[in-house]
Amino acid sequence: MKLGVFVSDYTITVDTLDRLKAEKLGIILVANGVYHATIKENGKTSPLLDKTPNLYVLSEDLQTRGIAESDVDKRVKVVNYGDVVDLIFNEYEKTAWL
Amino acid sequence: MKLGVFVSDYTITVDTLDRLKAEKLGIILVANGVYHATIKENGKTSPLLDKTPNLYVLSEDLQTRGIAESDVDKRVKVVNYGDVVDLIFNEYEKTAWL
Amino acid sequence: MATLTIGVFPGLVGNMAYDFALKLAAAAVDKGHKVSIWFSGNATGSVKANQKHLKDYSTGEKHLKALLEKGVEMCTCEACTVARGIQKPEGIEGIQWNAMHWYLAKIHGADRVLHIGGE
Amino acid sequence: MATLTIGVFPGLVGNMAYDFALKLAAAAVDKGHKVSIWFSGNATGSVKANQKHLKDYSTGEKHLKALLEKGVEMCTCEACTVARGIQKPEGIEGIQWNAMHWYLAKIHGADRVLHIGGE
Amino acid sequence: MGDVKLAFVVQRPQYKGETSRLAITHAIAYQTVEILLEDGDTVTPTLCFIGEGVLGLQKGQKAMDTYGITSTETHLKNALLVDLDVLVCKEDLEKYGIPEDSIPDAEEMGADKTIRVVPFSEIQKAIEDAKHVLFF
Amino acid sequence: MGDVKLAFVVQRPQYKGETSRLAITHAIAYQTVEILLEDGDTVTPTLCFIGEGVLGLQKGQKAMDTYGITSTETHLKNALLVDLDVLVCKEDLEKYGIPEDSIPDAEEMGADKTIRVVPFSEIQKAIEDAKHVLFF
Repeated sequence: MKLGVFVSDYTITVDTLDRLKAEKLGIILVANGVYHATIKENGKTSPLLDKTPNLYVLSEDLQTRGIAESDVDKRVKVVNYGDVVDLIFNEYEKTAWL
Repeated sequence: MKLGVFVSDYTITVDTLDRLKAEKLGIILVANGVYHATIKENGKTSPLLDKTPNLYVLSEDLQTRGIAESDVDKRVKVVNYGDVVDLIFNEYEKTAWL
Repeated sequence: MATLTIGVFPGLVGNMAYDFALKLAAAAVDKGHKVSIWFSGNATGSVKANQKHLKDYSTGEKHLKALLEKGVEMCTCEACTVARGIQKPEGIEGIQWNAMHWYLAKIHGADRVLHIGGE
Repeated sequence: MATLTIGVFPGLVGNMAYDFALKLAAAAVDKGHKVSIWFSGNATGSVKANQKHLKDYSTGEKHLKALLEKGVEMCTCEACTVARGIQKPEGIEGIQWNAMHWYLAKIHGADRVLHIGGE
Repeated sequence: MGDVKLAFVVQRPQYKGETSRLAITHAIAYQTVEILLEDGDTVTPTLCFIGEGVLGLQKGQKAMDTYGITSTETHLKNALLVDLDVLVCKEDLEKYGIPEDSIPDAEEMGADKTIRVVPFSEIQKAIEDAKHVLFF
Repeated sequence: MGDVKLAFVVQRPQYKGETSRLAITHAIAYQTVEILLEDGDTVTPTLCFIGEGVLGLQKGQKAMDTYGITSTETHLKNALLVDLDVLVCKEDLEKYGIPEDSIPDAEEMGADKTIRVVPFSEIQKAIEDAKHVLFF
């Protein structure tokens, strides 16, 4: 299955993402999930960024928090709301908001 | 300081309890915090129970979840709402809901 | 054109996941898709009319009305709403009130579903 | 007799921390203490009158009225409440409406404070 | 469009917010959805509990006595009575040390279905087989 | 009763729910509380940010443009303008790699106070010195 997963928190309290298998997995970082793309906790990038090459972060939610796009990890693509709509319809069959 | 801390979740997302120092620390397990008194995750009791000898669990919240008092760790005292009131006024000066 | 059904459970003002849902719905409609939104849980509080739009709080009503005008179908979980003391005449006009099966029926016809749980 | 001020931010129905606060308030009054409760955030939704008491949902209004009768002083954060579309005439009678400093003033006079944050 | 399979996945414990309970009541609503659908169209949810979602499912809940609300136990029984498939993750029950026989059934109410304790792989399969998945 | 010291401790990030923002607005309300108190009575909150509470404090927030709401940055500036003590945990900024100079000030608006980045021990002290502590 092609699964697009929305991550909206920095501390994730569920282990679902570690267990679910998908042929194509996308991670879309929104709300406070954007910190996964920008913070190096104790010098290390978020382990979430190693889970899949299909990584996206919502530009509006970066701007809200005063975070520059230049602070985003190079593996993560910056997208806007319109792009998220296209991801949902064109790249993934199912979505999950964890 | 004498601090009574209410824990209302099983997964705690803040590390405040690990950092705060108090001469007298009480932990009052309420709502889904009651599982700290009853669950052995992977065979181990909750690390919370090692933090202080002053441990309490709310009986009404055990009953709500169908948990018998006999399942409560021996270190934890089962209390009711009235007892919690007495704890707040008589045993601690400040409270924290984490 | 495809159809998207969004289920929103976290509450307006109290949770920015709600704001996300409304913005996503608007973006989908702007791209020519058909969108329906189901409100349940705390999100049902947002169908109350006459919300005061203070700058310190996420605003809901004007966004909901704009989405209604754009043809987005919206429905609130009746039980969740009346449990919060909000009766139908006090609701924003144009938002439907129905039982939980409304959501399932919309999902039946949807190409994609985004279910936003949480409080 | 001592005084307890409780601040409640999570919402009725949507969060059982709210139920905890009300039960604790009742228990404190039954022991002869003086209790005041401040509602802010999602908890302000609970001051709406005419809540339907469905068995599947935490009920609020009857508990709030019982607490008022027992002499518990209650106040809702006016800004948080009107942002949710609830106007004063729609509120439960006897619950005060005020700015955030009401909470600070009650805390000033309190022997103990229990502040319940979260949504 | 015929039948549309859904996976309802509860990953948070009962008795905090209401979402985990609403997962059950929304799944139960599949029983009446036909009034809004064309003839022959149906929706079939599978209700799955994983992670901390397995907390709050045990027998003997007194939620009505303590807080005046319908217990999750009652909601689960109602789910079985309307023939919903209810799956609980075996690995997670083991992780938390919850015995399988503490999970309720609705046999005394005449339900044919029982809650099935299954390995996570079976829940993964329910998610794969579903057209849409809803995480609570 | 004179002055009552309070510690407001924000331990969750801004921009999820509203509680972390309400911490700031409730602290600011200390400025007008005198109308409800006896002469000479005051309340003095110290606003502390620890753990994930240090997230969402950075300069340059566009919350009004993106979501139509007052930014936390603006609320923090208002807090400084009314002479609140605002403490941010140094260890947590370091943990998340957030530079101290990304924290806003309100100098251009004429505020005398600045946000102080301090070791956790100083926040512990504020909690000890306070009569009541409020965790957001």
